[in-house]
Amino acid sequence: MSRYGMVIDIDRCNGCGACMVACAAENNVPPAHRDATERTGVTWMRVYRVENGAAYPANRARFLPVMCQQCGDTPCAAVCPQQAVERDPKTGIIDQVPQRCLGCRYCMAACPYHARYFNWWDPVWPAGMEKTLNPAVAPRMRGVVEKCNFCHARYQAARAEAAAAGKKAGKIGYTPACAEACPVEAISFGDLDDPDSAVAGGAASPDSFRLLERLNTQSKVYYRSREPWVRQMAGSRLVQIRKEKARV
Amino acid sequence: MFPGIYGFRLDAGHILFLGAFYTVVLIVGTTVLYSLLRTHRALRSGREPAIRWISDFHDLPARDRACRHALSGQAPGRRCERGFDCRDCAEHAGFGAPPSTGEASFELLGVTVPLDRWYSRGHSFVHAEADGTFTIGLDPIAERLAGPNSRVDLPGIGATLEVNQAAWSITAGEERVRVLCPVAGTVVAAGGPGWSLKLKPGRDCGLTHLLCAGEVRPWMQREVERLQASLEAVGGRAVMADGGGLIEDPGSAYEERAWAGAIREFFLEP
Amino acid sequence: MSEPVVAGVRRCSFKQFLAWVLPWSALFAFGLYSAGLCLVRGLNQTNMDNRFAFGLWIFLDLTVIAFGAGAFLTGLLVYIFKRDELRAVLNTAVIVGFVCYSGAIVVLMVDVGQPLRAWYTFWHPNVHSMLTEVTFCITCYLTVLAFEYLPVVLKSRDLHRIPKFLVFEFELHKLMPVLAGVGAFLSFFHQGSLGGLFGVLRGRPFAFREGFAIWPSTFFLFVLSSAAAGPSFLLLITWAVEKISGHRLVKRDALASLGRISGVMLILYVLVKCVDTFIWINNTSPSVGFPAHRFYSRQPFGAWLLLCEIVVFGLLPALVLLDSGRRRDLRWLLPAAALTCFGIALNRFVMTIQTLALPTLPFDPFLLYMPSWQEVGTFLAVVAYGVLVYSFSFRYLPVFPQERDLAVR
Amino acid sequence: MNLGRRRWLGLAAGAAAGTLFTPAPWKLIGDSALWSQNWSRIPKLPTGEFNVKYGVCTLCPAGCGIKARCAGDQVFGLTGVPGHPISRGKLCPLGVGAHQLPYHPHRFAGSVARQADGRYLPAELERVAATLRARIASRKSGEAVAVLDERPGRAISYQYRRFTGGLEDGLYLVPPAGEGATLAALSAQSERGASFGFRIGEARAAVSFGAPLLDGWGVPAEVNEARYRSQRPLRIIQAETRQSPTASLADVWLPIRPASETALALAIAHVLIRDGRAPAAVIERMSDGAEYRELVMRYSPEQASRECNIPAAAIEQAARMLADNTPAVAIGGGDAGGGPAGAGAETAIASLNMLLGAMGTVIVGKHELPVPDSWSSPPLSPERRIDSDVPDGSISMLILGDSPSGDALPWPLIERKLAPDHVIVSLSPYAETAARRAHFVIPAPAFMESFEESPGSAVSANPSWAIAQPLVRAPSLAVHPLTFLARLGAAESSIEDLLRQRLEELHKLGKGEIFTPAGTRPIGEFKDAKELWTAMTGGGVWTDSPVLEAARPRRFGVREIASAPARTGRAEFPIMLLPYARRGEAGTTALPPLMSKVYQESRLRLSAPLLRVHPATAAASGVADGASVRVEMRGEGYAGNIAVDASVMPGVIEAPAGPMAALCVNEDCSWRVSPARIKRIS
Repeated sequence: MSRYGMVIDIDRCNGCGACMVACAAENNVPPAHRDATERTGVTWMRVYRVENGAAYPANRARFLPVMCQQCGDTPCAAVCPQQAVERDPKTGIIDQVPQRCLGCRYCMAACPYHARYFNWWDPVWPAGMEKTLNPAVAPRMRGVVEKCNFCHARYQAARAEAAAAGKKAGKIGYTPACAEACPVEAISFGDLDDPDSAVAGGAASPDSFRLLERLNTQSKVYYRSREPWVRQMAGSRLVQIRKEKARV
Repeated sequence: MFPGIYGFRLDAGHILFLGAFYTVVLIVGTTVLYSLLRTHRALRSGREPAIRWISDFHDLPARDRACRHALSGQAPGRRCERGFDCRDCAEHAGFGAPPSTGEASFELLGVTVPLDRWYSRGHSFVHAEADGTFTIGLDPIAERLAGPNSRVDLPGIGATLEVNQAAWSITAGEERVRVLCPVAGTVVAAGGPGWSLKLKPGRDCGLTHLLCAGEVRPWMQREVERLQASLEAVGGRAVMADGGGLIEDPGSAYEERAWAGAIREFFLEP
Repeated sequence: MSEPVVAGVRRCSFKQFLAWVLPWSALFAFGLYSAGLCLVRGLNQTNMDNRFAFGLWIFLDLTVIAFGAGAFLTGLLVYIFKRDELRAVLNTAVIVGFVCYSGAIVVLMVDVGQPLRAWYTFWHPNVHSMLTEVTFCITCYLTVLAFEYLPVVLKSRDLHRIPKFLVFEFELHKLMPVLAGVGAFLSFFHQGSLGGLFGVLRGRPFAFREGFAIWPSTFFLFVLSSAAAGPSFLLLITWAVEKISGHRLVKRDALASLGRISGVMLILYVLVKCVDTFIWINNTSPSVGFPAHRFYSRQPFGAWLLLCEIVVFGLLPALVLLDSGRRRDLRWLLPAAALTCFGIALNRFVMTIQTLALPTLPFDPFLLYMPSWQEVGTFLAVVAYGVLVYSFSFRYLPVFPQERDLAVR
Repeated sequence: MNLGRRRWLGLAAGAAAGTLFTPAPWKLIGDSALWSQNWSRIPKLPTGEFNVKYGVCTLCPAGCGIKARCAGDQVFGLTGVPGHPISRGKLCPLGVGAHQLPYHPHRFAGSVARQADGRYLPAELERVAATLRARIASRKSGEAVAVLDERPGRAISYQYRRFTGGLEDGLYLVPPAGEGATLAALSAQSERGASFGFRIGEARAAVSFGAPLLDGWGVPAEVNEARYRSQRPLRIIQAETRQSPTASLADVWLPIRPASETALALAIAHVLIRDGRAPAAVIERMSDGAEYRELVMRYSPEQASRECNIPAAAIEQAARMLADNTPAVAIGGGDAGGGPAGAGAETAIASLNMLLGAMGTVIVGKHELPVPDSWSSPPLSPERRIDSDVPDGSISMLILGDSPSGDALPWPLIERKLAPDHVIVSLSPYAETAARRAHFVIPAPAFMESFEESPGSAVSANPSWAIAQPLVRAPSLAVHPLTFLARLGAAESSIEDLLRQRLEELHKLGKGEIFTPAGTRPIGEFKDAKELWTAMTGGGVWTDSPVLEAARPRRFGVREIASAPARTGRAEFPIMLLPYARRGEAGTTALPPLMSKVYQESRLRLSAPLLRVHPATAAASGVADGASVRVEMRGEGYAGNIAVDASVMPGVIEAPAGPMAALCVNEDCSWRVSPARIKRIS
């Protein structure tokens, strides 16, 4: 039994996006369709640029990687009409089962983190590029919802390895693609229930916080920042942010 | 969904939810199957004509469903609910026998209506013959409306007829209307002088449901008014000839469709 | 053809009918085309996106099903509570209901990404999901409606001649009360669940409501509001058909009685909604860190929406409909009914579109959404489908039992 | 029996009902679902034995180690090599997605010739080579044949140099200094040939004049280690107009007005000298020490605060912070899109280092890697910088080298040097940026398709060298630059041989150590070059400690500082255009398609032409948010869309250079700031 979680140090993230690319490459998320916008693409992991809302030169910015927050008390799993959202009791990981997903997108409406993505297009790679797909992860078909599952394929591999090595399951260490890729090591991953894991320490630290904590989703992704405005903002204060053209 | 299918658990939620669902399915299914079953039975037991009449009867405009006692003024505004079949009508008995007028016949629009017989609301008469059979045919007004060159299709000898079943049909011009059978019985002869069918009465051939004596005139008067009303509704001229008599072959005086509609209403076609 | 298509009543010439039906058919065809695009090329044809996971279609479903509520209500009142003056509009209610529900289901099928898997919801249902409840109830109820519609169809001139059909219609009609009862039961639950659909969204403080047991308050609000909208819509439709066909079809008291039911339900709804809104503003929403006033800080979705919902489209028509004098006067009745319907539609709009437009992540922008022509086309297809089904029913089936009497002067 | 219509209907209905009791319809439903599950439009996954190969990323000079996860011989994922001395097991987004580059949609299938209408038509290598040979032979004297090599110091670079050396007035060109601009200024201030590098790890504080220290500068792992070490982490003062990621993460952000770097550098020097925090001996030693002191004294913090538009106190504070945390270092050079601040400013920044105690500690000498004598023997062209060392209109044939630097290479700069009837040849595998302007393209093998090498970062003082073995087979029509050079008459050779020769040289030298995923061993432990080769091609990298005894600069370069042209807004160009880009994205290479996640789907990086301006600026130019406009600069201009944003400095346009850098180059060959104006397109 473990409870995998993440701690992301906002004061380190420079928004390079390596995590997003690594995630997409690992999980066979296709490149954006020609007509895709920032609202119709599939980005299991999305890095937001957040600002304190002040005008130049008082403005300050941080980068906030947001993926499925792996809630302990999931708003999404409860609403799925056909049990396409599964929780693995051994890891606490919430996974989406594309083969069972109807594509009703009710879970997307339910998710306060907008961390669920719908396949608006068929998954298409440029000619010949299918060769570079990760054999361990099945690409999703058009018309289903998908989201971050803490690189479940990697967990499976690690488990198989552990089993082969005769270790008892449950205490399995592995690293998701984003944490592995982050050049500034802002993302740490591990078992929140293991007191001497880095994440347990990070989650407990005074400058750590969770997104929309008051919704009480018990999310397992923690963030850290020494900047008060970041911690305050990440609660549920609506702050004026960089103008983004919403598709109208 | 069922035990054994992925995601099925025997917890309160599933039991309540699926329980309710299966119940609903069961109820709806049973209802439909049951009505199918009854349909089958009804068809087998030949109740189709009766049912047809009842359903037709309910489609008649309210005004045409007036009770005979309403027409005779005994119970103004009373509506019939049993398809003009007074035999099992509890209230009917209460009204007692129809008042006798003493006369053998009366004149209406220059047509003689004999009162030695019973009349059905479907404009057929019943005349008890000496040999215990009944002769039935169209009443004089209906006869006149059908016109001289109307075709009549009679059932074959030996056909058994029920009350208010379509006994025979007449075709006036384009329009074919059915004539309701006034009494139950078996056809023994067809197309005699002044009558269309001769019936050997079947069991319970009570005639209480038919009009007779004093009831006939008001009813027939009203029927004529009804006819006029429906003709005027389609913008017809008066059905009367000068001098208030019913002209020969009134149909000829009317535009085809208008007349057809009037005739259908007259013969209680829904 | 000498014999009238519907016993005892006159209908317009076939040419006229064609002239009326053709444009609608064209619209319907266009709608089918756009729906086809969405099915074949996928939902990228719409303007929905990951934030606006629901759009015009879900709004349409919610509204249309609320309007369809007239069916179960009238059925209930006629067959169970023996309110015979409503018999006059019963068939209309059934047809409208049937159109609304079948339309909604079809649109839902286009709306989902993998329509082929629709049956999964039945095969491995998650009984805790409001959507499951909705799906089950709606499909069941559509079946019920079909069986309520069947007798009307069987009464058509040609089918009526066939003894089998005649007798079946006769027998089935006898058992209607059972179906009406079941229908009422189902409707109560799915109308409610449609409200629950949004009420349970813990992640959307704008929509989330507390409630009783597993049902959020929106569950009951939706039941009431649909019960208010159904009769009003029925009333409007009937009146519209009278105007278009140029026949008097129902006695005025039927309309008035519909108005009265609508009024009662509406006033109840308004009262409950006020209480609910009060609790939400003062407790539910702030307790999760979302002061309610902020939801209305983003134009065009200002507080005026809430005000309109409750006063202009709620209290106002309710009072008119409850006044027995005004209710009998079409010049009051019709506008009131229209306001009621519009108000409920507005409520459904707020529930879907505004809920999704508001960001939950503090650094996420407020979004606007405009449906693509494919979405609008599909929407119109449902409207056209409704008009067509009703037009044909009206022409070829005996829909209004009172019409014949009213035709005679 | 007669089959009437009704009977038929009955039959049909019965049949329909009947089928419900056969398995057919249910099977059909099931299959339909299955079909939707293995959706025909889902690509098939690669099969093959899982294995791991090692290489080195050559997309930029940093030279990060890559661990390629392969199915059979197909690479499906790239990650860093744990413990790698250069990358410490990390990669940038370009590197992470780079395994898709060989399949990039913009890749050339083979040699092409560009038509007048811009279309590419296939052209046989032989034919192209013949044409070029003819051009070379028939060119007028004084017209140069030039090779522009964005990644000097590689074996192939020496081949380029020998090729141009073989021709009279052949030119071997390298791009403008870029992130090494400050170092270039320093060597200009020293005796000839002296070259420097940073040991950022040694610094305790750094003042960066727009250098993206926390965003891919130099060897990112080195900076990160310094920045995030527990003991006395590197403190960063970011002097930059734009709030770049580094600016927002730095300890101090000085939001200075564009092109006021000189003023700030001098003002900091002013405070240091005024407060006696600068070693007097250094100033004495310099040939122009007196003039420098005099110049600096004119730049009081108050004076500078007017030019830089930041409080004088902030400048004092910054200066003190640097003085308290010696050794501190001043770094210029700018980011990949903006480029250096101009010779004058870079000199001012460079000379600041002499007061901060950076010389000999943080900034030390850097020696070229050893090469076989046969390479460096004549004919060998000297390195020339395209911006400063070449007269305009002098190049009649320009060959754009194979490998990108990841930094912007402004086309106007190159264009300026071309003769009227010039011919341009590109060796880029992709139809991107400069290659789109070439008359002929001889596409080299793509990333991972051939032996490549990484001679180490231009700015890091720590010498390193690594070889990348080919991980993917190159398509038959790709032409290796060596083959191309051979067609032009240079000596035939294979890249593998060259690399082996160079490795032998390294082995002979016997200094430094070799890191391999298996572990680190001194080079001496490898008994011969063959064994070394196996280690190196297996993800090995050679590193050595830098040489500390360094040539010291002789002068502050007051002349350059003073002669720097002032870049203040003129009447007709009131706004300052600031192009910017992140490492790699403004270069001449293609971006992995997955970068669409970063650009298109998250708008984390804005792609040209999105122009961010302050509301005031927008109002002044009469444009609203989302307006489509044309930015006009002197002689240049391009179309874009306005994004109004209060976090931009009033009076400037923040313009992402993006993959297609459209930059305006000033007289002093800098393009970090260009006066511009906004015209609405109606």
